[in-house]
Amino acid sequence: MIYLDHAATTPVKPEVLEAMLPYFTEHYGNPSSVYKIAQRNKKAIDDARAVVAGHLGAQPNEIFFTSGGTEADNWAIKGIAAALKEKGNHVITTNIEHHAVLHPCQYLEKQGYEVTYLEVNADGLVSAEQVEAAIRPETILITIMYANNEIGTIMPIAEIGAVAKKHGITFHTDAVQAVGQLPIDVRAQNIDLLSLSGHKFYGPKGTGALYIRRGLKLPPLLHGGGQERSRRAGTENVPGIVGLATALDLAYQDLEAKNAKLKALRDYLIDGIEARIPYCRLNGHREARLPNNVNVSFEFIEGESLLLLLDMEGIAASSGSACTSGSLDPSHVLLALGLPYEQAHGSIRFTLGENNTREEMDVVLAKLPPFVEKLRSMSPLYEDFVRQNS
Amino acid sequence: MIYLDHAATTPVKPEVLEAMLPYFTEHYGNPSSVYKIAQRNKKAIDDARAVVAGHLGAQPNEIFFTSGGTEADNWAIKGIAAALKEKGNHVITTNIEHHAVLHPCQYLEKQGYEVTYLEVNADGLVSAEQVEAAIRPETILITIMYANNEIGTIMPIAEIGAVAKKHGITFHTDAVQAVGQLPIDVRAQNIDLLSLSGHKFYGPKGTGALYIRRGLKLPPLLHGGGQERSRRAGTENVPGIVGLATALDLAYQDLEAKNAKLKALRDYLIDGIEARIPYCRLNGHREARLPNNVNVSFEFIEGESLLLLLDMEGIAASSGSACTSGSLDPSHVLLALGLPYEQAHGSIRFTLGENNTREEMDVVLAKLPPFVEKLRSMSPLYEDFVRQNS
Amino acid sequence: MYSQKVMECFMNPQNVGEIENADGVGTVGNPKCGDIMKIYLQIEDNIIRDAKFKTFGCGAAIATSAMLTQMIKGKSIEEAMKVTNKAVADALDGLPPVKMHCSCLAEEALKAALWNYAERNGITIEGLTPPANHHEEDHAAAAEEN
Amino acid sequence: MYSQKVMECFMNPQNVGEIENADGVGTVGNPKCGDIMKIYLQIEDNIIRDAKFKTFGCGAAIATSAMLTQMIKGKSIEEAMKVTNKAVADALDGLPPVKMHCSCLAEEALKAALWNYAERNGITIEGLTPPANHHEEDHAAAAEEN
Ligand SMILES: Cc1ncc(COP(=O)(O)O)c(C=O)c1O
Ligand SMILES: Cc1ncc(COP(=O)(O)O)c(C=O)c1O
Repeated sequence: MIYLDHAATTPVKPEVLEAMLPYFTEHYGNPSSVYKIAQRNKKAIDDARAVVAGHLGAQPNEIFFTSGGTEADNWAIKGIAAALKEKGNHVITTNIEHHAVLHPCQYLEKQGYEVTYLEVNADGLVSAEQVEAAIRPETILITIMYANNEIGTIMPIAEIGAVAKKHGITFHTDAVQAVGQLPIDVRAQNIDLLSLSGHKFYGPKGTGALYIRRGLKLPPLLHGGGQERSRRAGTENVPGIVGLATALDLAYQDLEAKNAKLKALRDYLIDGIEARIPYCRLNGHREARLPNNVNVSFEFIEGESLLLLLDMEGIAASSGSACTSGSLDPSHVLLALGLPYEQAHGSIRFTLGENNTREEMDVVLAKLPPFVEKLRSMSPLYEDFVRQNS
Repeated sequence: MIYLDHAATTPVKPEVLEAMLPYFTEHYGNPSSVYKIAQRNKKAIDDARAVVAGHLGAQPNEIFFTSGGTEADNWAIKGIAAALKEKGNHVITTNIEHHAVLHPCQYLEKQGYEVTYLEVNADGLVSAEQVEAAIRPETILITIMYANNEIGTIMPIAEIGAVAKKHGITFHTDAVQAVGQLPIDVRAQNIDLLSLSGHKFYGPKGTGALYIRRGLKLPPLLHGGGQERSRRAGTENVPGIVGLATALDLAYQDLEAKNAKLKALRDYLIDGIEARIPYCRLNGHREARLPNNVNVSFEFIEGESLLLLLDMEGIAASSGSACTSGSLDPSHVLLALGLPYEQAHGSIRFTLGENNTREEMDVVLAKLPPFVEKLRSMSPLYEDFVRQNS
Repeated sequence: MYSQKVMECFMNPQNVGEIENADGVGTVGNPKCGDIMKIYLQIEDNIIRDAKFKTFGCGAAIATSAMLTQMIKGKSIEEAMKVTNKAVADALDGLPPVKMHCSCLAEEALKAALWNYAERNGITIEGLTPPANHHEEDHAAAAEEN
Repeated sequence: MYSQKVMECFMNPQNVGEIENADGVGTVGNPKCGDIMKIYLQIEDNIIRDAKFKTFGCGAAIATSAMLTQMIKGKSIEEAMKVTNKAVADALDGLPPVKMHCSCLAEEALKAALWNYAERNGITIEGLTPPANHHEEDHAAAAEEN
């Protein structure tokens, strides 16, 4: 199989699983307990917290483990809204956030908050100036993703952080796609809250963390026991936490070399597609882009059918459109770039991983053109296009 | 080691880990994806859902996976409160709930809801009559735990369910300590919402589920992607979900035989303690009690110090008081039974598991009396007691 | 997620193409929903002698187009009118719930083509109503993304 | 969670017991917080000749009682007054933050015993104030339960 959907999820690395295993069956004590076997687990969590903090430029006591990126996003957004509701009711975000940010924002709107969804440009970028221009006296939160999950565009986070700081507004970033792939420094970038998710960097599913800048008031989303210093209740997922930290550590090892390799593969794939297939376009910014992301619209065809053909050949990719997974709506991200509906429906995302090879890219580049050709030959849109241009 | 803290958490059974393993490294696809490798994971989740439903007398589409018991409790309680806030603002619960229920209730109070905390009797029980008497026109939720985590008392859930049904009020039960140990039938017991947590029955930490009766409106707690039929967002923890279901299946195998064995051990331990150590009392109801729970107050001594002595001998138990884990407040459950502070501080919980043996109980029964004696000889309370009675 | 039958029909679809000088052509769907189906009919003596399609859409859309055109070939107009979306889905060994709309679309495309045929020939076909674009409806299903 | 030193002092505490006809006795703490400490002093010529304790409380409470009594034996009252809760905690190689109050309690118990001695003998000890029961304060720490 040629797996090219690393933005959806990644396998757990063998070393990560290795690190987790003892905590299932052997070191299973509840970290809150007083006896020795449990204290070892408490220490494992503390160590993991220090590792995560280290890679973000944060302090260990600023890291809180969650059940994933979605919980971290919900917690940050709903929490700040609740904490600062006396101060204001306005939130600034973008129109290409992940649903784990958009849906909490829409939820806030129902509660009477106002949300500005900044419009990205054709490359999927918002600028710090746009953010600044949207600020009102009642703005309490800026939440802007670090890197987009569909098109890989990397936002100018440090600049936005500086604007947020200048105006004294809390700044959250959904860094689920960035953490493990891009160097992050929450201090230098003036980030107050940052969400991450373990399974995006070869860690286990159902794990995540929220960085909360020291001193920031954020009420709990999950109320209950006193875990995570009473800010996130629930018996700690010890193996999961250990796995997340181990995976993050590995992810940031030799980051530059890995990213150089990924970028080369990525560009090879992009260039190869553009050279071989007419009527396609790369979505997202060409440079300000995750090292592993390729997102292409193939005109006149629909993404899922192309995915199926690729799947039959053992190539796993993802549709830029969310259609494949139960919804019929085209991707809000691609529409936000200004793509017409049919192109938004005709997009494919390839997201590469550490183990992908140039040979695999060659396979993809060999298979893609006939598949696209085949689907175009079935397409009424292509029929119309050919008729109009002949 | 003699592990007697199964109510805090349990090890993952080897068979359970075995079932989980392929989903970390091999079948790692995101269940929402369209390609084949991911569809296998979708099926694994569907199968797990059917297993969980089967053991609760529910339908598969009534089961929603969460990150644990705490999330399930928060979701049920805050969700119903939000959904029915036009209908009323009154919630009925008890004064011995787990903090994962109490703290959400206190949170609701801050939002303007009213909460009745029914007082349990000296055995830790509330009656269906008490519940019925507390119902008001504006009551929207009854949330009463199935079995208590400290004293093991089992509530009359079916009777309470009948009352709830009669009055058309939504009934949630925190069954975290009951699931896997007691037979449950949500239909027969008229349960509308039920929380469970995987790591209490030899499943993995960080997994849980909420049963939501079909047709019940419950808004999401975690907003985002469309997982769990758009009711609980976040990439599914596939290995965790598989592990939870496998563990639950094993837990309900030979339940009667296992419980008969546990009860015999439990009673052996209770009787042995009572025979050997003066001035102690069993907390919780003698019969309406989890098969694995022993909770004893040893007068004149404090629980943590006894736990430490036991720990030095390799016996892991838990203090009835939450003091051991960071708080200085005595257990709210024991105080609710009417225990004076010093007795609430002097309680130990032993919770047995499938693998505990009579020989282990003999070790505990041999160690306990001299330890209690030693601590009493240091205790100013015992000094006073002896002086007054001599 | 798809039955083997669907995958077969999708991988090797029958009846892809256009019919020159077709007797009836119908196009339904819209780009917003990601499905556009166009059906060409050749009709002689009230019998559908040939049927072809072009489809922009997902695997299910392509498979249902192929299956539908296959099912109506050789049938009389009246018989073809009885080929329901459910019959198409059944012939494909079922469709995932979220894809059932594709079978509706196929049925609609057929009706649109028949309507076009009826209009051209000034006849009325029992039970046939003018094509509506049902796909303006809102698709409420929520999106999952990764 | 505890240092080895704490565990040693807890497992084999020195100076457990009562002193008959003690020259000063002080009891502090309250059952609500789960700690009660009682310190007995035998004082001769301004020197603490013997010190014993009884403690109802957690491991840290017992260890700090034992350590404190050990530290003040043989000291003059003035020297003993300088034994702070921090000194006791340090002598135990530190205490977990949530257990620091135990060391405060030990210091208070000592002061209460000295106050009792001073009262009985009609003397004043420089810097000594009447014992207050600080443990009426609210412990805001949140509970973790399993
Ligand atoms: C940008 C972004 N945010 C949030 C999430 C949600 O993370 P999780 O599914 O781990 O909850 C994802 C991935 O699904 C994502 O790509
Ligand atoms: C009765 C009860 N409810 C809820 C919980 C919370 O479950 P979890 O820690 O898995 O979130 C627990 C255990 O910690 C419990 O015993």
